[in-house]
Amino acid sequence: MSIILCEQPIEPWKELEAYQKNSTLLKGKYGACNIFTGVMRDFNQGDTVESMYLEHYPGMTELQLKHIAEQGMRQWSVLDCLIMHRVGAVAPNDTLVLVACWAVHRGDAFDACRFIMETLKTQAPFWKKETLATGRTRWVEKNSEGYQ
Amino acid sequence: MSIILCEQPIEPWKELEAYQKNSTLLKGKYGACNIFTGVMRDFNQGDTVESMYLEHYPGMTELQLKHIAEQGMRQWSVLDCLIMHRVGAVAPNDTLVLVACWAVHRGDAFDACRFIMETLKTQAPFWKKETLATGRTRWVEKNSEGYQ
Amino acid sequence: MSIRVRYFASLKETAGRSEDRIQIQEPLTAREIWRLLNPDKAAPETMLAAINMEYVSLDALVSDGAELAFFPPVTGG
Amino acid sequence: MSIRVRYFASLKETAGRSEDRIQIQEPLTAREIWRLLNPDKAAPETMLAAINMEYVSLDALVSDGAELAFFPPVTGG
Repeated sequence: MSIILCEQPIEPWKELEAYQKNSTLLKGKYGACNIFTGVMRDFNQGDTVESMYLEHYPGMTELQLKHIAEQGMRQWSVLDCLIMHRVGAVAPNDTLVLVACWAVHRGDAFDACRFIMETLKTQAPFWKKETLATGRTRWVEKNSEGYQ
Repeated sequence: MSIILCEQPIEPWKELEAYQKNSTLLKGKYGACNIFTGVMRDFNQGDTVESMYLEHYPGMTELQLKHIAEQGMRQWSVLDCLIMHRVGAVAPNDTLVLVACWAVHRGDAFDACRFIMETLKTQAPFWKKETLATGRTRWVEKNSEGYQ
Repeated sequence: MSIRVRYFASLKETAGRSEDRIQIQEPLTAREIWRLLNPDKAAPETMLAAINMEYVSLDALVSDGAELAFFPPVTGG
Repeated sequence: MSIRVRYFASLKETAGRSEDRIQIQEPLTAREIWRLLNPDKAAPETMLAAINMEYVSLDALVSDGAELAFFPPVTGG
């Protein structure tokens, strides 16, 4: 299991390739991998967003992500799990988060990845501050329920 | 939307990187991507599996995958969808299937990807024939429910 | 009426061939065509059929020029 | 008792500072400490608290040497 906070852009496909290649745990043993990537859009709540700052709580953020990953891996049969999350200044089209779960069977990979992602959204201490095209800045007050 | 049958090994991360880069549809517009990869294990039903052959029904396989992708994209708000599936001779650790769904919101990406994957498992005409370590061959008779 | 019949995966082995071409005088169902072509082999209970690459019930009538296919439950992914 | 108090995101702006260090004579709850340090600012209804980087209720007692944090609902991912 690996939890990584990144100040530099995340290249999700390169990271996944490297992680899978280096994992001795996985070779021949897993049958399913489910991956989620969350990406910064250039619009939110009807406004054009120019850039964003992702604040976090160093120490607590890593600790809470670890709790979440462990809970997901305990609740389903997950062989390995990778969580990467961007911090600091980000721009539209940047990957903000990557969650990957490897399992023997697909149900566990799907369920664990979704659980980790939903729980991260409500529990991991990150806060988004948007800079709009108008120059105005605002804190995002609440994460969406996932469908709108 | 893209549906691809591959006789050669699938490199899922390279494919995803290229697909996302080339999609004019996606840039800045999507907030979520959910991806599933199914990989050949070196064991099944208690036996060591040496290799496998994936038979399909040329024409019908592509048509049914298209139906499934369209149904998933209609049922949820999906911006783009990629399905790749291996055919022919495969070896353990090979990627057999890749399903990726891009959406504005995460719920749609997760739901559509899982729907497409589950439906593909029961509807897309592919058949697995395993060659065991003992040299014996056997048809896989039924896909698992996803958890065992 | 001319019909192309195809067999896939384990049903290709059951039938001992991958395809038939038959002429019939009147419309028959998929199940009747299996019986006609494989009189000594009961259709497996789980057998699936497609006409022109779309799934159909075994009781569907097969029309002239159609491609009929028989196969076992699918196991892709 | 010595306690480090930290503020994050919009609450850092509400408080007008990112951290306090206080000495208290007897155990207080997280909510009482907010009131003590920010007497003219009502705690937002949605405010969250953590002691030593674990989530706690605002009614949790803060012990000596603890790091107490206040922050708004999280919006990562």
